[in-house]
Amino acid sequence: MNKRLGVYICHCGGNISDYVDVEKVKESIEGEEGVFLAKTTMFACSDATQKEMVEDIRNNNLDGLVVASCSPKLHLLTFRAVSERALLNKYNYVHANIREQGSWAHSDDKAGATAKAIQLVRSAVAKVRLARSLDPIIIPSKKAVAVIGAGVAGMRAAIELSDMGCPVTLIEREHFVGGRTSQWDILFTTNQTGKELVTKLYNDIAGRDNITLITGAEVISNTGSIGDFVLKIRVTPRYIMDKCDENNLAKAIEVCPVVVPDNFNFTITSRKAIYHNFPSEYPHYPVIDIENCTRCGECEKVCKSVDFSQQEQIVEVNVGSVMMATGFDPYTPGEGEFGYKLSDFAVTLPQFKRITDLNEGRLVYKGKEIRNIAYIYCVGSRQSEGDNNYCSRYCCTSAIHASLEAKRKFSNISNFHFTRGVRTYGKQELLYAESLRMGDIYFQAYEENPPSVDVNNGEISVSINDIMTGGREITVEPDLLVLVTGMVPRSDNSVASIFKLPKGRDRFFNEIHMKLRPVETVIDGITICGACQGPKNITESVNSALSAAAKSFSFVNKGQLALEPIIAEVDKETCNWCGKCQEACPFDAVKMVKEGEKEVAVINNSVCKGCGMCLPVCPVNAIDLIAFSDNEIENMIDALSSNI
Amino acid sequence: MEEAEKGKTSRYLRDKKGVSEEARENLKKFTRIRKSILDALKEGEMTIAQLSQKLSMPGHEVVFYLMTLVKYGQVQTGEIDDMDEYYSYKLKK
Amino acid sequence: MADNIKTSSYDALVIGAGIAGGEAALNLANNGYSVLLVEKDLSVGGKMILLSKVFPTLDCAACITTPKVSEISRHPGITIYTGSEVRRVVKKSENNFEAEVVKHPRYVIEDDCTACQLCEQACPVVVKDQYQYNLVGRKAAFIPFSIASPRVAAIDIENCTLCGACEKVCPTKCIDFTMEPEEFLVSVGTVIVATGFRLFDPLNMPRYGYGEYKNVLTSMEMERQLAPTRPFNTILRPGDGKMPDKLAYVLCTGSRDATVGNPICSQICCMYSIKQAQLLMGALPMADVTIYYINIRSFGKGFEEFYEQAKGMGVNFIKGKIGKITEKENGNLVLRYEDINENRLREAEHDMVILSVGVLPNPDAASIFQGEELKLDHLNFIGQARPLANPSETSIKGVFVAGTASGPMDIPDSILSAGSASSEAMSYLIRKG
Amino acid sequence: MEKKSARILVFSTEKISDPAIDMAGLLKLHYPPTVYTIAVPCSSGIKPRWIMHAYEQGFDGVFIAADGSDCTYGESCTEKTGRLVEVTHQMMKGRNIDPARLRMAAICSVCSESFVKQIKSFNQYLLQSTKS
Amino acid sequence: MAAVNTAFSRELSKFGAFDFNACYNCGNCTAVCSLSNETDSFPREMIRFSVLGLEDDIKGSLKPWLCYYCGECTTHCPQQAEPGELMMSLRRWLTSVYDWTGLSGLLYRSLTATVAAMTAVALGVLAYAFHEDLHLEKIMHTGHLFEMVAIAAVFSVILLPNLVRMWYFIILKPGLRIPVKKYITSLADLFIHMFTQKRTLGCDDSQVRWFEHLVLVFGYLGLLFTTVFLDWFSSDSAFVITLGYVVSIIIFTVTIIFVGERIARKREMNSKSQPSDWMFVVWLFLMGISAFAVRLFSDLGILESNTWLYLTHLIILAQWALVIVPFGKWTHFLYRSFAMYFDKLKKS
Repeated sequence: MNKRLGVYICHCGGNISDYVDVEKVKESIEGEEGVFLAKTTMFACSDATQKEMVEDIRNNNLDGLVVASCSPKLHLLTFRAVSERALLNKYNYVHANIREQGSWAHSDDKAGATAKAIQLVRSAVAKVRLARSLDPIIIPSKKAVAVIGAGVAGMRAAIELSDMGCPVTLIEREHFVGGRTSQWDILFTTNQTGKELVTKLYNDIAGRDNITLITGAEVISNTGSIGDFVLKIRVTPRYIMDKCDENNLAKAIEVCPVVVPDNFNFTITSRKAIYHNFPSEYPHYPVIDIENCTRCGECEKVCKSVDFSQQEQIVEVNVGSVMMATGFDPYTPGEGEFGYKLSDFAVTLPQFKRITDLNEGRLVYKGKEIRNIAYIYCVGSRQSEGDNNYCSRYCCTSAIHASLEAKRKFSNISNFHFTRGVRTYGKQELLYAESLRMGDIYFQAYEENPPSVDVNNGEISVSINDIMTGGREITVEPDLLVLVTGMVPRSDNSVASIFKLPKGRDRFFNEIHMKLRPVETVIDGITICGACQGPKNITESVNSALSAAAKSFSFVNKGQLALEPIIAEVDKETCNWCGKCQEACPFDAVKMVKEGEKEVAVINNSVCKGCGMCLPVCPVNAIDLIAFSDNEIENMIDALSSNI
Repeated sequence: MEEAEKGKTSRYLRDKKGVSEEARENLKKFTRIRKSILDALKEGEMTIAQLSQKLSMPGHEVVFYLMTLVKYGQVQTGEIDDMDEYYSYKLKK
Repeated sequence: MADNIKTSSYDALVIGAGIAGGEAALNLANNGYSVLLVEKDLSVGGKMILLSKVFPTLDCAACITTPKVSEISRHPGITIYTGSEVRRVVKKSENNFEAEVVKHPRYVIEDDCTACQLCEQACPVVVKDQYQYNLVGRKAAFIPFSIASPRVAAIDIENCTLCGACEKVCPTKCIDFTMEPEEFLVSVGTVIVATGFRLFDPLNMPRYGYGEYKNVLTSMEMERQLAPTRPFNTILRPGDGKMPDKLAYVLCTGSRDATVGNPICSQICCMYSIKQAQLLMGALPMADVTIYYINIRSFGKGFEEFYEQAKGMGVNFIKGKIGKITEKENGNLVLRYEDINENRLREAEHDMVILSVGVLPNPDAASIFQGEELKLDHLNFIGQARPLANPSETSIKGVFVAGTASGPMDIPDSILSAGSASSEAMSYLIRKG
Repeated sequence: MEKKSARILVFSTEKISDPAIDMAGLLKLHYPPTVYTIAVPCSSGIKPRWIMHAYEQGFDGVFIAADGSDCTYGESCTEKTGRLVEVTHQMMKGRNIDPARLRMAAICSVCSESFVKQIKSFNQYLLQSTKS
Repeated sequence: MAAVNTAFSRELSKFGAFDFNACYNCGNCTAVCSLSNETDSFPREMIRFSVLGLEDDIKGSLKPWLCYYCGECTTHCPQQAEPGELMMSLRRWLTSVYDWTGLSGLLYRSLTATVAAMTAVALGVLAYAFHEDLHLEKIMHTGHLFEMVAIAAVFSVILLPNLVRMWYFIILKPGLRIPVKKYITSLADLFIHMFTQKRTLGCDDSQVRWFEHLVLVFGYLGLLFTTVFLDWFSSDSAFVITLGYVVSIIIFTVTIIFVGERIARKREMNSKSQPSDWMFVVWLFLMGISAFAVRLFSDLGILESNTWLYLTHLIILAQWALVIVPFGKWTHFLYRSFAMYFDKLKKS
């Protein structure tokens, strides 16, 4: 029980004292049990007052501090720091909000505001009397980071962490690195190709000892938490030996009889069961798609490197922090959505990019030479009916860039853009201007009246009531229809559910706070970056990847971590394990432990977030939340209901 | 140069670099306008439009100076008119 | 003077203490590096600390900025010089930069000032308050704004009449007119440029009448009118003190406009205008707000939903750029535009017009780098050497760019870019070049 | 003496609804000063006994400003808060307390107006019911 | 339902239009145009039609003729899409559309064709002159006769049918029914606009341009009248002689100002002149000054020994009457006035 308390009541330069009689508050608090000194101050947060508090605490050996001022969101940390500077444990500080929930809320009733302020301060005093000194929970932190996803964000983050001297495990589900970026030809802003960019990053990664790249790898479980994540990873073999003769492998590909759609080209082409995505793909040698392989053995005959004896492996990785860089899926239109699947010549934007990449000289698709191309924007984004209300951010620029590249690469191309309002934000506007000057034609409609697509005898026609032409219906009959599809969260959600990562309304991973903590998740130690957090272009993905790298690094670089000690506590005497708290815990922080004969619940300190969800479910009231114990809350209620 | 006494250093700088004519003029102008506004308000509450007419001063200048006087506590905001358009202003007691 | 130059060294120099510079400094300091953060203004927090609320969450800007700002100012690893300028930076070798920093006198001893504001009360001089975007006055002895950090008075020496009134009332005798500029020679391992952006000055577009028509405001002026520390304590027309009830936003003022030399989109104006419109609907329940736009660019996380929300609240959106504005005798403004949806020229009367001004590069930064040139891009933003894989690298190895110094971006993007810059700066320091 | 306003104890949450209540103050949206707030980490961690304690101490009503779907601790929050309210309602019935004296509403971090509206109507209800 | 015709913008570029594809449809041009109003909003709509190649809509529109090219739209176009120049080019294109002979289009599109036509006319005049053994009196007599015949022929064979075609595109094809009485009562507008171009007064730039233009129109019509009907060159009346001097002086001074401005590119409208614009003003100048000189030489009694002077004048005159008036920029004078007339009819 704290007996020597200091209470400071802030005028907030009139913000409080104009409506609350702060002197009266001070007087009525002076007599409270344990209050050693009570003062009013013009600005509690000013350096001068802070210094005064430090001196008061030291000189008078105060064991508790209350500041009644603005919202704790603004200055809780400030005064906790004051306590610490005065060598008073910071959990012996309690904040009373008499501005936002006092003077301002009740500026129409000065007497009422003053009475409320008195009670709020009393309740803070009641709480601080019971406050305990707490020490942060210190846990060791393994100086290593796992980066999940080896797309451009993941690769870039891995390099950065490696530069900082932090060992990295880079885990990629596919057998090749580079993610979406490797699928793109010329990129906007630098005129580099996606392949070139990925090649550079791959070479950089390959040359480093402290990055372990695992491809064909999937995280299947995690038993650990910040500082000490233990990931189990299932690694699918390539069925091809490390040292292999490229010529023989090329032959092996040739002889393979299995033909399946090529996902690298978004199924516009097909590949064999033994394949690589493009000739200089990384890692260099191909892989056998075992699910589609018929084991006919033809490849083994021509290539000694094929090795069907390779086995699936389970690898365990122990890291202090995990970075999620799992990227996005392109939206897949529904059948008949803007003519998709109704015509062979209705393709998605990613497919179109592959088509232009795969053609030289003339743009030919499925035997037809393509001259007129129509693009329908916002397919799968900004849906008025449908799940994707959000704007996918990158697609306007991407579509315009792709259409310009097509125009540059092939002769006689006419582009017709059916938009919902072009969103080439920032410097990307210059690309839009260039496209207009090159003669591309843009139309616009609103969400209520989107363009319509007719497919008649294989001929596509796209009509729109163009608002820029006074709402007139305009029709274009393109050779190829490109649906500018947006970004959606990865359909495979397994990794997210392993880590219990929360998602936002848009179903992408959610950060804690867009501005204050933009790459952290509510699961301590797990950071997110790139398009798994929401649509982003490459530059934006890399920016977030590097931010996340710095954040993840800060979790592990000191070898240990301090965690907030406000967590749940189980009274082992009362507890007679029923499991309800375990069920209620969203973080898997409760374990059953045998104490002699008795089974009791035990809280894992480094996992518990202190939400308190386990409290109300306990049938015997054996759990309390530190700093929110029954005693504290009930004393506060008593103080609030006291008479003035 | 001799050390200036703490609490009386303004004189030191005045001797050293002087005061610009512009700053002086600005002070005079403000003092004059402040006086005229405060005098006008002594007669009773007034809206900005009324003050502007009475002092033959453009509306935006009245807004600027009056609001400054509100900020520094010499004038306070009164009631808003029936049309919810213009506040009246009065001296702070 | 040469004798007075103080020398010191830090791991990193961060130029500009706006939200990007602050974030970068914090990241570095939290990882154990010593940082010198130099800000030319009297307070840290940049433009963000002066905003009302921020899109799309409608958090109060001060409430997000102040915890960050106080973390920065208390961090033992960060040294802040406000009211200071980096005059010159020279790269001597990898991980070795030399910077010349000048701290302009504040004429107030920072450590002794208690922010009691007695000097402000005593000062007889009133000039335009730049922190309120000139909407009201401030004294020549003043605290920049109530949540400024450091919250310490300063003397505006240009406008001070040296009457000495402030000195007389100062209880701690912290006002000192004998202060002189201090020069520092600093050696650092890496430099982060976070010099931010300038706002477009609508005086360059006379057809909108800004300056001449007093009820035509810039968005930043409106931002101040909406902020918790607002100048009028309500929303008033600066022309005559009337409460407005028919407001218009003119988007793309100085953006996407080759005739004013800024062909790019400023990326933030659509969203801040939508935000302000929402706040205005809250503050003036009877008011009509119309936003005149070319394209609405609500592209970020949660932005499109925010735009839909504004439509749902009754904000009018009209597609058409405002061609010219004329003033009526009662101070109302007539806006001439083509309503693209109707394919027709229209004129609309509003009683207050807000010009949603765009983002321009801040040209100061590049010139301080001597020896090796800090290259600008063709729009005069700090050039990004490798914008895809290394977005914060500049033309000088070891110098990184954070936030809007490299181009328009919103707050979340600025913060991510600051994270990226600090990350690259750290690995540069660890790699030793 | 007739009461001007009812005594209401509000349980808010530190990250979501308490900021909304703060903002109500910032916007000078007034509500009775006999409304007191205790902030807890998450609305699903409120113990029914605390609520019962408040009634014993003379509070007319208890209002839970719940996180709703915005809860940072997971999607189950809404459901769990609902369940504890249910449990408390049972306890209240057992002690002959009008269950309507406990209210819950999801208050998002910017739902200041909705908070004030809720509180005012709750206050009205409580004043009416205690009069009769 | 309309189909897009991308070829049209290439076609239009031959008439001088450029960069109009850069338009992002903000409507700024319409908003800054002081002649644009709620019923007639331009130029953006015309830009849009041009980009999409909606030829029929342009043919049926009078908006290109409602623009007097003050250049405000171009000055303020955020995309630098040259709306003013597009409107000018549309007028040229429309001229070629109205012209049944197709020569207008040919001359606008091809500088070579223009030079060839002008040369052919010059050679024709010279051939005739040599045929007459350079007999001045005979040539002058024929010259005067030519003037009268040419005016009548050009008007009845070329301009009148073209006006009918214009009427067809504007009134008949869109199916407008206008009572005959209206045609008569609206005639006043036709003449007012023809002689005064009073609409230009609504433009934003200085009114000097309108005044210069007005003076020029009266000067030109005066010269036409004096030479053709009063037979200035052969007249003995002091009044007629003085009148002729005055109007020809007016023509060449005003045109000198115009040429000067075009060279200095003072106005937005002057900065992108096409050959047809130059030709119109230069030939007008030459007409004025050569007519002045012919009469002066005649008064000084030295014309006899300077046959070449009259020949030069006659060549200029013939080129003017046979090329520029029926197929060149001169037609704007006519179409613009009729556009105002038709506009009045349409709105009745």
